[in-house]
Amino acid sequence: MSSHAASATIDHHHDPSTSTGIPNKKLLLWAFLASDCMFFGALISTHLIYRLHPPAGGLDPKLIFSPELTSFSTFILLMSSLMMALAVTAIQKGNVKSCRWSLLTTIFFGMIFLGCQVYEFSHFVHERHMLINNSLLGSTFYTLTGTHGTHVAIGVLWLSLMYVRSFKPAAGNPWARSWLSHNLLHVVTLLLALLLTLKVVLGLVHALQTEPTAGAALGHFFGTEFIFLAAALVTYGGLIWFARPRGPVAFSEFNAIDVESMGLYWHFVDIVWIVIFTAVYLLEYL
Amino acid sequence: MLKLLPNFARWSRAAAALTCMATLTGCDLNFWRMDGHQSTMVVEGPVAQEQLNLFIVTVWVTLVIFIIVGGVFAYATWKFRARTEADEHAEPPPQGHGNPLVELGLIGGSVLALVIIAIPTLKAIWFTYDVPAAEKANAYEITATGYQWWFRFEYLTEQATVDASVKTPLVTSNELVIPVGRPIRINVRTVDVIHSFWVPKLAGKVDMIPNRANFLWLKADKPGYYWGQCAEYCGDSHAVMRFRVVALGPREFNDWLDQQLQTARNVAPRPADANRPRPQFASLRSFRTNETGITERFEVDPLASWQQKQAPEKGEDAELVATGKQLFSTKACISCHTVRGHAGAGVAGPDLTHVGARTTIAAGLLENNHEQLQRWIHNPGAVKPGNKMAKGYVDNKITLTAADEAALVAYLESLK
Amino acid sequence: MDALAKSAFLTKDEHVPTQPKLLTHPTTKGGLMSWLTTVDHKRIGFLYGISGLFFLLVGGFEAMLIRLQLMVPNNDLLTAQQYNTMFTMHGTTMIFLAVMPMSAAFFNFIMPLQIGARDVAFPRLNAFSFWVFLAGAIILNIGWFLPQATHGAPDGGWFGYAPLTSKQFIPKHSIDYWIMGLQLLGVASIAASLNFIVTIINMRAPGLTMMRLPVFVWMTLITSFLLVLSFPFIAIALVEVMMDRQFGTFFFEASGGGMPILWQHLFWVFGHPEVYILILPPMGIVSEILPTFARKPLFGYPIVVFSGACIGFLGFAVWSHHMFTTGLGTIATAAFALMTMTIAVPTGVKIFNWIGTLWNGNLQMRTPMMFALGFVWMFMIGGFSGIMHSAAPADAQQQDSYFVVAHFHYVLIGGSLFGILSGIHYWFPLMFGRKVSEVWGKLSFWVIFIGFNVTFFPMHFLGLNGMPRRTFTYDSNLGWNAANYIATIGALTLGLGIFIYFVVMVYTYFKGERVGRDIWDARTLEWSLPNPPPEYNFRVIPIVHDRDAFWYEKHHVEEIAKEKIELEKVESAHGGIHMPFASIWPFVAGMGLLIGGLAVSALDSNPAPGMHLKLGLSILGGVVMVIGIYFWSIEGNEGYHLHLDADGNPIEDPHAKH
Amino acid sequence: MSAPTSSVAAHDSHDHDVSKFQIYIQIAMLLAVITGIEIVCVYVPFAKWIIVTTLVVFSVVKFMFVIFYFMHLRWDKPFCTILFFIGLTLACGTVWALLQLFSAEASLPLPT
Ligand code: HEA
Ligand code: HEA
Ligand code: HEC
Ligand code: CUA
Ligand SMILES: [Cu+2]
Repeated sequence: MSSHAASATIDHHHDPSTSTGIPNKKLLLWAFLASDCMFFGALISTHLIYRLHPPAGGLDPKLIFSPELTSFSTFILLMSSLMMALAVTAIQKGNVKSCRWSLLTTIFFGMIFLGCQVYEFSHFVHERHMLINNSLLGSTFYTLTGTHGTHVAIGVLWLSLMYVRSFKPAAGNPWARSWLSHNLLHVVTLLLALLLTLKVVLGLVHALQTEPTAGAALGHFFGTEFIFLAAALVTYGGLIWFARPRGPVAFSEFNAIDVESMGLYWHFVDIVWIVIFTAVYLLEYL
Repeated sequence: MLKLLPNFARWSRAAAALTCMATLTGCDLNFWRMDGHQSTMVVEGPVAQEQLNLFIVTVWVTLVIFIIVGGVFAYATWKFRARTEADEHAEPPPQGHGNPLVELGLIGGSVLALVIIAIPTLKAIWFTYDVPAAEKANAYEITATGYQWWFRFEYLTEQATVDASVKTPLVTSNELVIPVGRPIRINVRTVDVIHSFWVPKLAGKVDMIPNRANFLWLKADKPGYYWGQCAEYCGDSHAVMRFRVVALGPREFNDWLDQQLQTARNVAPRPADANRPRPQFASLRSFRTNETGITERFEVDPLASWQQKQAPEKGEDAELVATGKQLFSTKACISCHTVRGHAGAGVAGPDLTHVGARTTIAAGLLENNHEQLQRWIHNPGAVKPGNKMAKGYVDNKITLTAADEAALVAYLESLK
Repeated sequence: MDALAKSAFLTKDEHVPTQPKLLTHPTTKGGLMSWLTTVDHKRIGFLYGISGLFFLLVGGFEAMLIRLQLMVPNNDLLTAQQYNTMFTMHGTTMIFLAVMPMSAAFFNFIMPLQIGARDVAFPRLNAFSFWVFLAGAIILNIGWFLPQATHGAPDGGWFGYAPLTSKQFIPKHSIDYWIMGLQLLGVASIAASLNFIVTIINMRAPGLTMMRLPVFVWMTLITSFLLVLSFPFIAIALVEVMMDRQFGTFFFEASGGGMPILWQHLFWVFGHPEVYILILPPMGIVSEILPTFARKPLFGYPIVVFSGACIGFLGFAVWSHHMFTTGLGTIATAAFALMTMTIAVPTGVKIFNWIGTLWNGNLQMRTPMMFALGFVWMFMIGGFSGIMHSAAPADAQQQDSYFVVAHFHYVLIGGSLFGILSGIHYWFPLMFGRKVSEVWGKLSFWVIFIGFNVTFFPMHFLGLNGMPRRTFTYDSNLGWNAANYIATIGALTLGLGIFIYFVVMVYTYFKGERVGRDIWDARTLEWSLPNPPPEYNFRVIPIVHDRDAFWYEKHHVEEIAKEKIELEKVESAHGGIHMPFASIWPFVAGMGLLIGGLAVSALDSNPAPGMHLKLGLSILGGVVMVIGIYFWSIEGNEGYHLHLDADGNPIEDPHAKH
Repeated sequence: MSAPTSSVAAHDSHDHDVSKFQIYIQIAMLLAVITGIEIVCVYVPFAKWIIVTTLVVFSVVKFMFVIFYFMHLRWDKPFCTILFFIGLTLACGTVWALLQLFSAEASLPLPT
C-alpha cells in the first residue's frame, strides 16, 4: 500500500473502488446539492410569491435594499469561488502549501461576505426599520438570506476545519502524539481570529459611518474596539505559530477528494447567491 | 399442525356465512345504506348531482377494471398454485421474462379507461366551479363566514332595519335560508382558522381559508331542510361545527325575509293572568357531555318543525320575557351578541335577532327548545368543548341563577 | 495497479498516528455500548425495525382508542381534545415512526446484502441517521408525559394546516414538539437516503449493472431520491411555522398579509411524494416475494423498474389533488386532476406485471406469499378509490370524509403495512435463522386480512353518507351508527391479528424451528449468506452474472465455486476483508440534537422565567452536537481488516489495521 | 468495499490541469463582468420583460459556468450532472408551478 503512495498520479475523475468510478464523497455531495436545490426552491418560492402578491401597505424593497453593497458581496463570493477552485487544483497536484493559502483566502472572502450580511441586516433593522416580525417582506427576506448566510457560515466552518486538518502530522512525525490538542486549539484560534476580525471591521465601518470626520471615527474606533483589535492580533500570532513547519503531514493529493467535495458545497452556496442576487435584489429595481 | 389449516379455513367460511346472514337479515348492521341526512348519494341539487354522476362514472370504470384484473389475478392464483407435496417440489417452471406486447396493450387499455373518466371530470370541473352564464342574472349572493365553531351568513342584497334610519345587510347564523330553484353563489370567508362549507345534498365542499376569496355555488331543486357540517379540522369542536340550510319556495322565502328584515320582536305586555300556567323548566338537569341534542319528534319532519318555529310561542309570559331582555344586557350577553332593535351590537357570537325562529342552536348541535337552550346558557363549555362563549363566561364572570336562566330562555324563545 | 488499495477510503489515513485516547475505537461486541456505537448496517437495520414495530403498537393503540370512541354515537370515552390529539399522533406516528422506519430497516438490512456490499457507503452517517430519527421520535411523543394544559402531545392533525398551528390558536407547546420532531425526522431521512443513494450507485458487486439490480434495491433507490427531494419542502415549511410561532413572522399570518394556503402547497409538495415513499419499498418487497414463490423471474423487469421511476417522478406533479376544495380555479384543478390520473398507468403496470409473474408459475402458498397476494388485492382497491378522488368534482364530496380515510388505509395498511409484514415473514429466516410456523403465520394473516376489510370497507359507505373525518363525535340520526359499529369490531379483530402476529414473531425468535440457508429457494444474493449473516456479510464479494444473481449461482455451481476461490485469493492479497470501525460520535451528535431540539421547543421564548434555561439548554445541545461532529470528523474513517478461518469465523487480530 | 469493477482508467485527464488555472481565472473575470452588466441592465429603460429575460439568462449563464467549470461537472462522469439536474429541474419546475398557482385569479389574496 505504501508502495502505492509513491506511484504518484491519481486520477481525480475516476475512483476504481466504486462501481461508477465516481468517488463516494463526490456522489454524496452531488446528491445533497440536488436536495439543497429543493430547499432553496421552497424558500425562494415563498419569497417570490409574497413579492408578487404583497400585502397592502407593505414595505417597498426599493427603499430598503442598497444595490452597491450587495453587488460588492456578490463579487466577493464569486472571488471566493475562484479561490476554492484553485485550492482544489492545488491539492490535486499535491501542492499543500498553495492549497492552504487558497483555503485561507476562501475563508477570508467568505468572512467578508458574512460581514456584509451582518452589516446589511443591522442596517436594514436600525436604519430602514425592516424587522423580521414587522412585515411580510422582512419575514421572507431575512429567512431566505439568513438561510443562505447559515450555509455560508457552515461552509466557513468546514473550510476552517479542513485548513487545520491539513496540518495533521504524518505517522512517525513526533508531533503526532499531541496532535489532537493541537488541532483543537488551532481550530479555536482560527475561529476566534475570524470572529474578532469581523467584529473589528464592523466596528470600523460603524465608526466611519456615525462620526463626522475620519479622525473622530478612528478615535471612536480605537476607543471601543481596542481590546478586540489587540485580541485579534494575538490570534493572528497564534495562527502563524500553529502554521510553522512541523515535519511531514498526512495531507496530500489523496485528500483531494475531501477538498473537492467541500468545494462543491462552497460553489453551490455561491450559485445560490447568484440566483438570490437576481431574483431578490436586482428584479426589485426594475 | 398443518392439518389445522383446512379446519381453520372451514371455520372462517362458516363464520363469514353467519355474519353475512346476520347482516342481511338486518341486525341493523346495514352499513351500505347511504340515505342519511348528509348523504352524497341522494342529492337534491344540480351541483351535487353533477358530482354524483361523475362519481358513478368512476365507480363503473374502476369496477369493470377490478372485475377483469381481479378475475385474471384470482384465476392465476388458483390455477397455478401448488396443490400437493409433489407440486411443491416440482421443477421450476420456464423462466419467462415478460412480454412487451402484452404490456403495451394493458397500458393502452388503462389510458383508455382514464380518458373515459377524464372527459366527464373536465366537464364537471367547469360546471361546478361557478354559476353557469345563463343563470348568472338570477343568482342570489350570500357570504358565509366561519368562526370557531359556528357559521355566520350575510345576505348582501337584503337591507335589514336597525332602527328607523339605519339599515345593515341581513345577518343570520347557523341556519341558512335560501330560495328554491335559484342558483346561490356563496362567498366563503373565515375570521380565524380554515373551515369548510359542506352541504352534501346540495354541493361538494369549498374551504374557507384566511386571506382567500373562495366561493361556491349551489341550487336546491325542492324545498327542504338540509344538514351541513364544517369539513376541515378547525380545532377542539370541529366535530360539532354544524349548520342547516333551509330551502323555501319563492313565496315562503319572501315571507321569511320580510320577517327577518324587521327588528327583534317585542312581546306585547298582557294583563297578568294568575291562572295561566307559567312555562315550567325542569329543575336543572345535568346533561352528559355528549348527550344527543336532537329529539325524535323533530327528526320526523324537520322542515315542518322549522315552519312551526316561525310562529310565536304559545303562552308567552311577557314579564318573564322582559326580565330576560333585561338580563341579556346586565349579564353581558350583549358584549358578544346582537339583537337588532333591542340591545347589543356584539359580533363575537351569532346574531340572535331572530334566534327563536331557528330550529337549532349552538351551530346545529342542539335543538332549539327550552331544555336545550337552558342547557346551553347554563354551561356552554360542557356542551361544546373549548367554545368561545364558555370562555366569555369565565372572562366576564357570568353567573346565572335558575331563575335568570328561565328568563333568558323565555326571552330568546320570544325572538322570532 | 492495485485498485482496492487505491480507494480514497483506505489510503487516506495511510500513516495513522498513534491515536489519542479519546479516539480509540470502541471494540465491544456485546452489551448496550456495542449498540450505541455500532456502524453495522444490519444492526442499525434492527434498531430501525424494533423502533418501527414499537411505534406500530403505539399508533395502533391510538387507533384502537379512536375506534372505541366512534363505536357508538355521542360517546364520551375521550374528550374532544384527547380525540384530536389521538388522530394527530396516530397519523404522524404511523407514517413517520412506524412505516418509514420499517422500510428503512429493510433498506439497511437487505439492500447492501442484495447488492453484494459489505456495508453502506458511509457507515457512521448511517448510525447518525438512526440516532437523529430516535431523537425526533422522542420529541414528537414527549408531550404525552408533560402537563396537558401547557404542553400535551401534538393536536393539529398530521398535516398541521396553518393557521390552526399558529400560537394564536394553539398556544400550547404541543405544536412546537410536532414541528421539531418532524424536522429531526427529516434530517434523519435525508441523511439516510443520501447514504443509500451512494451505496446503491457506487457499492454494487462487480457485474451487478443497474439493470440487474433486484427490484427491491431499485425501489430503495427511487424512494431515497423521493426522500431527499421532497423533505426539503416540509423542512422549509416547518421552519416557517416555527418562525411564525417563535419570532412572530407572518408567513402564514393573514393579519400581516400571509397566505395560509401556502402552507398547504409546501406541505403537499412534500406530502404526496411522501405517500409514494410509503408504498414503493413495500412494492419492492412484494416484487421480491412473488417471483420467489412463483419460482420464476419477475415479469417485465425493466418495465416494473421504469414504472417505479415514473411513479416517483409523477409524484412531484400532483400535490394539489389534496387541495381540490381550496378553490384553485378551473385550470389548476383540471391540470392536477389529469396528472393524478396518469399515475394509475405506471401503477397499473406494476399490478399487471405481478399477475404476469404468477402466470405459469408454480405458486407456493407460504405465509409471505399470502401477505404479498393480500397486498396486491388491497392495494388495487385502495388505488381505485384514489382514482375516484382524482376526479376533482367528485372529490369535492369525498375530501375530508371517511371515504378518504378508507382510501388511504387501503393503500397504507393493505399496501404498505401488508408489504412490510410479508417482508418480515420472508426475511425472518435470514435474519434469525428461524422460520415462522406456517399455521400461525397464516392464521395471523387471515385475522388481519378479515379484520382490516371489516374495519375499512364500511368506511367507504360512511364517507359517501357524509361522515366527515376528524370528528370526535356524531349524532345518532345520520345513518352512521351501523358502519361505525362494524368498523370498530373490525378494528378490534385487526388489533387481535396484529397481536397474534407479534406474539408469533416473538415466539419464533426464541423457540422457532431452526432452518438452514436459503429456505425459500430464493433468487437474490442475500440468500447466499449463512443465517444470520456474519458481520462482514460476504466472505468474498461475488461477481454477478445475471439478474437473479443467486438463482444463477445455484444453477452454475461449479463455475461459481471456481470463481469464488480465485476471488478470495485476490482479495486476501489485498489485505482481506475491510471493516469500518465502530464509533460513539454519531450517537453523541444525535443526542446533542435531542437536547437542543427539546430545549428549543419546550420552553417559552418570551417573558423571562424559562428563557435562560432554554438558551442554556439549546446551547448545550448545540455544543454536544458540535463535539460529536468534530470528533467524528477527526477520528477518520479508516477501518480494520478481518481475516477468516475456514468456517468463516474472524481470526483475532486486534492490531490489524488496514 | 467492493472489489474492482472496471479496468483502471487511462490517465488522460491531466491534460486539463495545465490550463485549468487559466480557465478558472478567465471564468471568474467573466462572472464578475456579467454581474456588472446585470447591475447596469436594471437601470436601462427597456421594456420590463426584456430586462427580466436578460437577467434570467445572465444568471443561468453564470450558474452553468460555475457548475460546469468550478464544480468540474465538465470533467466528471455525466452521472453527476444527471444527479444534480434531477434536483435542479424539479426545484425549478416546482417554483414555476407555485408561482403560476398563486398568480391564478382564483388564488389572489383578499383585497384589503
Ligand atoms: C401509500 C400511500 C398512498 C398511495 C400509494 C396512494 C395512491 C393514490 N392516491 Fe392517495 N392518499 C394517501 C396515500 C396514498 N395514496 C393518503 C395518506 C391520503 C390522505 C392524506 C390526508 O388527507 O390525510 C391520500 C389522499 C388522496 C387524495 C386526496 C383526497 C382528498 O383529501 O380529497 C387523492 C386525490 O386525488 C388521492 C389519489 C391517489 C391516487 C390517484 C393514487 C394512485 O397512485 C393509485 C394508483 C393505483 C391504481 C389505480 C390501482 C391499480 C391500477 C390498475 C389495476 C390499472 C388500471 C386502472 C385504471 C386505469 C384506473 N389520494
Ligand atoms: C401507515 C399508516 C397507518 C396505519 C397502519 C393505520 C392503522 C389504523 N388506523 Fe389510521 N390513520 C392514518 C394512518 C394509518 N393508520 C393517518 C395518516 C390518519 C389521518 C390522521 C389525521 O387525520 O391527521 C389516520 C386516521 C385514522 C382514522 C380517522 C380518524 C379521524 O379522522 O377522526 C381512523 C378511524 O378509524 C383510523 C383507524 C386505524 C386503525 C383501526 C388502524 C389499525 O390498522 C391499527 C392496527 C394496529 C394495532 C391495533 C396495534 C397492534 C395491536 C396491539 C397493540 C395489541 C392489542 C390492542 C388492542 C386490540 C386494543 N386511522
Ligand atoms: C364571549 C362572548 C359571549 C358571551 C359573553 C355570550 N355569548 Fe352566547 N355565544 C357566543 C358564541 C361564540 C356562540 C357560538 C358558539 C358556538 O356555537 O360555537 C354563542 C352562541 C349562543 C347561542 C346560540 C346561538 C346559535 O344560533 O347557535 C345563544 C342562544 C347564546 N349564545 C346566548 C347567550 C346568552 C344568553 C348569553 C349571556 C348570558 C351569552 N350568549 C353570552 C359568545 C358569547
Ligand atoms: Cu370548522 Cu371544522
Ligand atoms: Cu396524494
